[in-house]
Amino acid sequence: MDLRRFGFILLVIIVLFGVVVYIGEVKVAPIVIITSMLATTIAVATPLSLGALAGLFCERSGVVNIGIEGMMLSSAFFGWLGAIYMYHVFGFPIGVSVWSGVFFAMLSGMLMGLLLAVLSITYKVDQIIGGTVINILAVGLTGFLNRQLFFGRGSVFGGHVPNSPGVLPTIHVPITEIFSPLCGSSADCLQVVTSINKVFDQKPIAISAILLVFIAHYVIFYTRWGLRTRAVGEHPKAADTVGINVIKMRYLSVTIGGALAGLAGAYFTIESVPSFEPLLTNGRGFISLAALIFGNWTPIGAWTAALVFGASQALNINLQLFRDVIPPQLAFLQQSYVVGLVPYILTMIILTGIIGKTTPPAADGVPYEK
Amino acid sequence: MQVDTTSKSPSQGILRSALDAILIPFLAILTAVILGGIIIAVVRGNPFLAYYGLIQGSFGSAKALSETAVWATPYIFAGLAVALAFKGGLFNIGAEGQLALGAVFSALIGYALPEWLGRDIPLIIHLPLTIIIGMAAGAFWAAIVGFLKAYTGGHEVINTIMMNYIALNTISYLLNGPMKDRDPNNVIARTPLIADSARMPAIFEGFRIHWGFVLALLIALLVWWILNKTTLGFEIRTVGSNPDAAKYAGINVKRTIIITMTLSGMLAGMAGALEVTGLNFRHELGFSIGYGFDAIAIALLGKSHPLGVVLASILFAAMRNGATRMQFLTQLPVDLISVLQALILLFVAADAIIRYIYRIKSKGERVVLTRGWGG
Amino acid sequence: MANKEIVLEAKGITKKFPGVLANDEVDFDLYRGEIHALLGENGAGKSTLMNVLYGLYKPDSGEVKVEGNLMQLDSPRDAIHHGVGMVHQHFMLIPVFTVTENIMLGAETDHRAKPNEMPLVKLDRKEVAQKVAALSHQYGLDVDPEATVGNLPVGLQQRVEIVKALYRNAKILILDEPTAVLTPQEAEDLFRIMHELTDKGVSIIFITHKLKEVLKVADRITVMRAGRVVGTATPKESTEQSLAEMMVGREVILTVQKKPAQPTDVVLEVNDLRVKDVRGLESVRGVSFEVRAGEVLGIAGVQGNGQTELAEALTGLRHIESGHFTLSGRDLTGRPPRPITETGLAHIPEDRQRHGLVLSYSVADNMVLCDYYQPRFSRGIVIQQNQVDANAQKLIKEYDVRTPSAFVSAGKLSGGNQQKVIVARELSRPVKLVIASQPTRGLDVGSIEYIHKQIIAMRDRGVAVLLISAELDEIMSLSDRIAVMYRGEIVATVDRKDATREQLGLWMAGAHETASSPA
Amino acid sequence: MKKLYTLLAVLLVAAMLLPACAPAEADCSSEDVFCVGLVTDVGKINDKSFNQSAWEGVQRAEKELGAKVQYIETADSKDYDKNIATFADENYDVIVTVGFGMGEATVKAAGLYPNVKFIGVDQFQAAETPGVVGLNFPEDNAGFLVGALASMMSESHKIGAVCGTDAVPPVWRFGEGYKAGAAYADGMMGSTTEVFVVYHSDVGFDKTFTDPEWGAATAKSMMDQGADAIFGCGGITGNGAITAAAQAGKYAIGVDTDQYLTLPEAAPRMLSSAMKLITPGVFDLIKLAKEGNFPVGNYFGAAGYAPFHDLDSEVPAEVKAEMEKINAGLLDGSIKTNVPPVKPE
Repeated sequence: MDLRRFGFILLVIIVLFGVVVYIGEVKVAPIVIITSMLATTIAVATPLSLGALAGLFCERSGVVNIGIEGMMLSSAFFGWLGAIYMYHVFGFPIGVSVWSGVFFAMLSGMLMGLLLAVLSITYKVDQIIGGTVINILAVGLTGFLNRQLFFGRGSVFGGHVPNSPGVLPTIHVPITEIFSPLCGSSADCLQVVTSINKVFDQKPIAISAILLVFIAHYVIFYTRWGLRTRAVGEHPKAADTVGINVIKMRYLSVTIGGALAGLAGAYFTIESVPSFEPLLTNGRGFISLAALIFGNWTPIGAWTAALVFGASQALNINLQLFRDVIPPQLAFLQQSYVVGLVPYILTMIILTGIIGKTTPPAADGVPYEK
Repeated sequence: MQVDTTSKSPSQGILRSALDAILIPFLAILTAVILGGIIIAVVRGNPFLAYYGLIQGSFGSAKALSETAVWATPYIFAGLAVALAFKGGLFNIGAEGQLALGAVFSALIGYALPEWLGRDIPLIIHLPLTIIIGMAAGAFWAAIVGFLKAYTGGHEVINTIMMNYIALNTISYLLNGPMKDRDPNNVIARTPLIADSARMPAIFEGFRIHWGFVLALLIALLVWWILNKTTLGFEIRTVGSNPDAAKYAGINVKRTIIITMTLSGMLAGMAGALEVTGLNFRHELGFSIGYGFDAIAIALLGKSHPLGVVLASILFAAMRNGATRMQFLTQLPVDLISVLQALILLFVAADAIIRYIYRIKSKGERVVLTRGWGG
Repeated sequence: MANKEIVLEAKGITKKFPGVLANDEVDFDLYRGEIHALLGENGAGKSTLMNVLYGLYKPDSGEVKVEGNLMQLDSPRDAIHHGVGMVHQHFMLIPVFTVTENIMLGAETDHRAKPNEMPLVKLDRKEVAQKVAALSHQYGLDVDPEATVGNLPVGLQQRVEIVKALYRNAKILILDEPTAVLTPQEAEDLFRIMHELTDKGVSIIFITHKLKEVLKVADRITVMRAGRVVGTATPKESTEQSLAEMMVGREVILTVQKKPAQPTDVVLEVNDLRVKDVRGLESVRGVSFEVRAGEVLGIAGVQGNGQTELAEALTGLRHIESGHFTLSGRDLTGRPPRPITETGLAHIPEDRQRHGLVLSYSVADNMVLCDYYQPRFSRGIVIQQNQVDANAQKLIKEYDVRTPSAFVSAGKLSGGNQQKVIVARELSRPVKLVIASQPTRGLDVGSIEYIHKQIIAMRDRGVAVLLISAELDEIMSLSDRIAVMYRGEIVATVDRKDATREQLGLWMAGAHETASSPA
Repeated sequence: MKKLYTLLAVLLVAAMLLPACAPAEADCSSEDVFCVGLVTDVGKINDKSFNQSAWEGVQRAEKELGAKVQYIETADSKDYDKNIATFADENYDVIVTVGFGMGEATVKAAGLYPNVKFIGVDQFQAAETPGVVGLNFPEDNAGFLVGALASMMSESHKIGAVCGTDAVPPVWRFGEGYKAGAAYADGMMGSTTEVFVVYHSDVGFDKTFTDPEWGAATAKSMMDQGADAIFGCGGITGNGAITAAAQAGKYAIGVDTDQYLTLPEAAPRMLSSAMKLITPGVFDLIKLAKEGNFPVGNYFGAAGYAPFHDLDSEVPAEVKAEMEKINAGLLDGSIKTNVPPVKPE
């Protein structure tokens, strides 16, 4: 991605952090604020960047995907459901159930992706419409099943939601253990170390999200498969004439995209919180779509964009924590509504092309007719 | 999703063209209903009782009919908004925000204007004004997106989504702050009630159906007329089907895009305004959630044809309205309605599936509604 | 030099498309090391046959043998596997990729000991780049492996396509209308390369509709018409006239009869016009000329020398950087299309489907595309559909547009009839100037003749005509004066009678020698 | 094919009209059939929060009073009237409407259906309406209790609360009560506890109660800044915070019901819950209705704190004693939370 955009995004994040540090330092040590904001940013960015990657694979192969939201929602539900079944009905141990939950989430994501593929590639349905169908379907299906399976007369689990096997464990990075001796007795130093440690202690999906960003970057730009995928998204006919099966490539990419959206869904119900609620994705699928465009259809770009969204939510939360110490000249910041607008307005600015033009794959959204 | 935009000869009037568009949607609905029935049966519900409830609850009594009309009113406007944009080659996902904003501002004029002027205003002036302001608000919100599309190429889908969030945030702020109902007993984020002079008269006493419904039908006719009989409509459709040809033909494409988006937003805003002036007499957070998205489904189901939109709106309204009765009889969750709607939409969008099931030949010149991100 | 060893043989190829029989029992064969020209007018089925040979279309019946063994026809992969390579008329290159990436695409690992392993194998661009460099050197085509294709001139892009085929060890090369985008000189260059290839044992199928070229380079000539093979001949035993007749199936008049022009006062005056193209490069550089009522000014030149931009600028479709032009006295520089049209411009656009028509609209609506708002068709903002339809009925008769009715959508018509719809719409208006860009591209001979007649008719009615065409024959046969465009400049303007094909060719190739232009 | 689908259509319609002639079961209009209907606010019946608790109260009436019970979920606020009417028209004897949002609709319905008894959960009755009783709770007391508990149990002397939108008074009272309680405990213990209270106030009111991911993120950032006890107040959003706290091994504090039971995944670290006893409240009122001495105006249900369950051993005896005292003090009024019923502008 071009440096101009990268610099801009970096600047935004720094500003957002700066504001909070400026306000909060009277109460909490800057290092604590920064690290805690970093932690929040990474957490919030996880589903967003995964969702953006989902979109990336679809759109690089020439299929617009605004169904990410629906894919996330349904896989959040089915992953959670799968975990519960494994645990309660089939009596697997907790660990197994949880991980198989992740598997089920990705599986249902793939199925949703497959649906989009069938609609947009085989039936050549307008791709944006196809996505809309998926979004509506997901809302209905999850809400319906969630109620019908767990509540009221004749429900599978006799009218109450069974205890889900829980969430994925945090992977502890022993920074404190290693560095705290160096601190000796200095409390500040110890604080620094522990709070830094907090940033590094992440859960599997959060970590894999970051890894996947770079893996995706490598795959898309440095491998045969990536070259072909991009070719299919740029000029399918040309790809066809060198013997690349356009339809197959697109099906593959869209399904992989679905799987990634599924992983994003798993984050909600299997990593973050072990319960499902209707509509819990709350429009994050659309935000990740914005992040994708924001990042100009590149994995790293989309990821940094996701970080911006994360940072501005961290800002929003922290401003409320420090509500009582917001200086009068910044009073407007007390309106969380105002702060909440930041990412949306940023996205629109990006779309105007002021900060570098965003160029989608040439054949994005165009069904391939032989 | 594809739509037949072959322009009609005089011999084919509004009805004829509507009939052409109606077969596939009918079969789509039929198929969806059957599939939905299977789903209900699978979760040990009684599909027949459920559908019976739906129908009884939506058409079974005068009251039911009135309620269906109440539901249909905003649907028709919002559906027309999306459909009009489709005709102009634009995908307005922002009806949601435009509608809410329209509601807020017509509410503002509804309750605040008399205070500002310090005197009552005759209904003949106040009511129209209230509605117009609501339309203006929606129009303005959409016009921004149209402008960005025309002059920067920023894609309307993302921009309208962003504008939705901005609208919802702004409204949350207004209803919790400056515009909040000051009544000591009020605990809700909502505006005060609007003055009587800003309220739409009821058609029949004791029923909630209001003149907004009739207005909706008239507006649908108007939209059809504009699209198919006027130079403006010709321009909108031309830009929608082939922008390059439109430019070649001397049509001001940028202007047309902005006009289309503005009209679309105006219709959405009107939906909001009528919810306030005809039904709720105030705006409250949480009113009108999700109408914008239903509107997309409605526009598609109606094949972006104004008459089709009206029929689709009534269908969706009936489903939403009948849901209460269905719940009461079967205790099936409301979400079933969303499932049905999604299935219907699915089959309408992928009409190839329907054509396959019922062995129908494809016919008619077709154009794609939206064009990727290129804009 | 062509020994009689058959390398490729197609038998009884039949391919139907909805409503069209594109190939009907076609037989075709190719000897090793020969250049076999496939001649025929547009829609004769040449490209279909080639797409079959290349595995893009599956024939309804018939078989293809390469070096004696039967070839699967499911995908280009099969063709490539059998050593068949194709250079398409519209290049199959990805603009944002580099030359190397384009060439290796689909054959990324073929240079390896064991190709086609894991799909996630890393690309080694370096190695391929070296191989590409070697190849292009070996056949005397110099292409830079690192360059981004989008920035290369068409001539070079074509070579990339050739290298792409050679990289896949093509023994049989199909060139589809390769000279359409080249100057006579570039064409010469291509012919040289073709011969180098044949010397090295490559066999070439050379598709074209240009008679002169065929006679020049081909060893054998097969002529197709309406999906059938009409016959095969050698250059010695045939003449332009004979080939033309085989192509069309009747005697054709290769020249248009017309009276000498009586130019009167100036209608279009262009002054030092400068225009940028899509990529922001200046593609029209200070062009000045004038067109008088009752004359045809032909603008000759190879595609991509600024003619398109010039036409778009004069019709208000493209922004003008500097300079100005006047239409019958009115300065219309930088005005949008409508006022220009209203001043009396008729524009037959280069890309009829993109600019000229709304394919989903009925013929009737397309016939009022530019003046639907005029009082003739609209009362206030209300369109008078009956007027529109009446107008359509009238024009359909007048310009004999072959269409089932005025209400079928334009997309359903043949290319020739689509063009007739445009011509009818444009010329039926009261006009002072006609700008016709590539008016006959891709049309059958019948329509070509018809449109030529119409243009001359307009001229004789005292209308000024600006004809832009890449077909030198068309320019020669229609124009009264000829201006040659090269690299965005008019390098010469001559009277038709003083113009020779050779001289024009030189100018088109940029051989500077400013000719005097009699006003 | 025309035949095919016309046939299908006919079959379908016929099938749908069948139940029309089916005999209707127990008729609520008759004296001896006691019918109770519940209408939810915009929200799900199984929200693990107030809708669900109210419904459980109704179900208890089914068991113990042999009532015929039914519920209707409201999908859109414009259906309030209709949904209530659906029960009223079927001559239901008692209709429970859940949530402050339905207050006006309930009062209106009472006018139209004089012989139906209405129970409005979380609906404060400014003026008395015959046939309507508002079931309210001193949420501030509940909040006060857990606030005090949290500050007494906190080692870092930093505690947090993650709530739904403060536009909803009960939520706001929980939050403010929590602060007050912590302050009160500090007063006694001579400690100074920092209290973070965050309300979810962005994007669309409906979302603020159903955003567990946001709740979790907020709770985490509080804990990152040292908070070691998190009070999740505000439906599903709160649940997110509670489970997040439990995951992190901090003290989790539930709301409305004893969430030790409704949020098993957080049970091991569930210190207590700020309870508003909706279920018994609803049941009691239904019972009163059946017995024919149905009150009017406002009826205050009990608020309190849930048992410590698994963490009982961790809670020192003196803390338990203090909690008893405070609870008593709140009940007899000797301790005041000084939280106004509605957020001042």
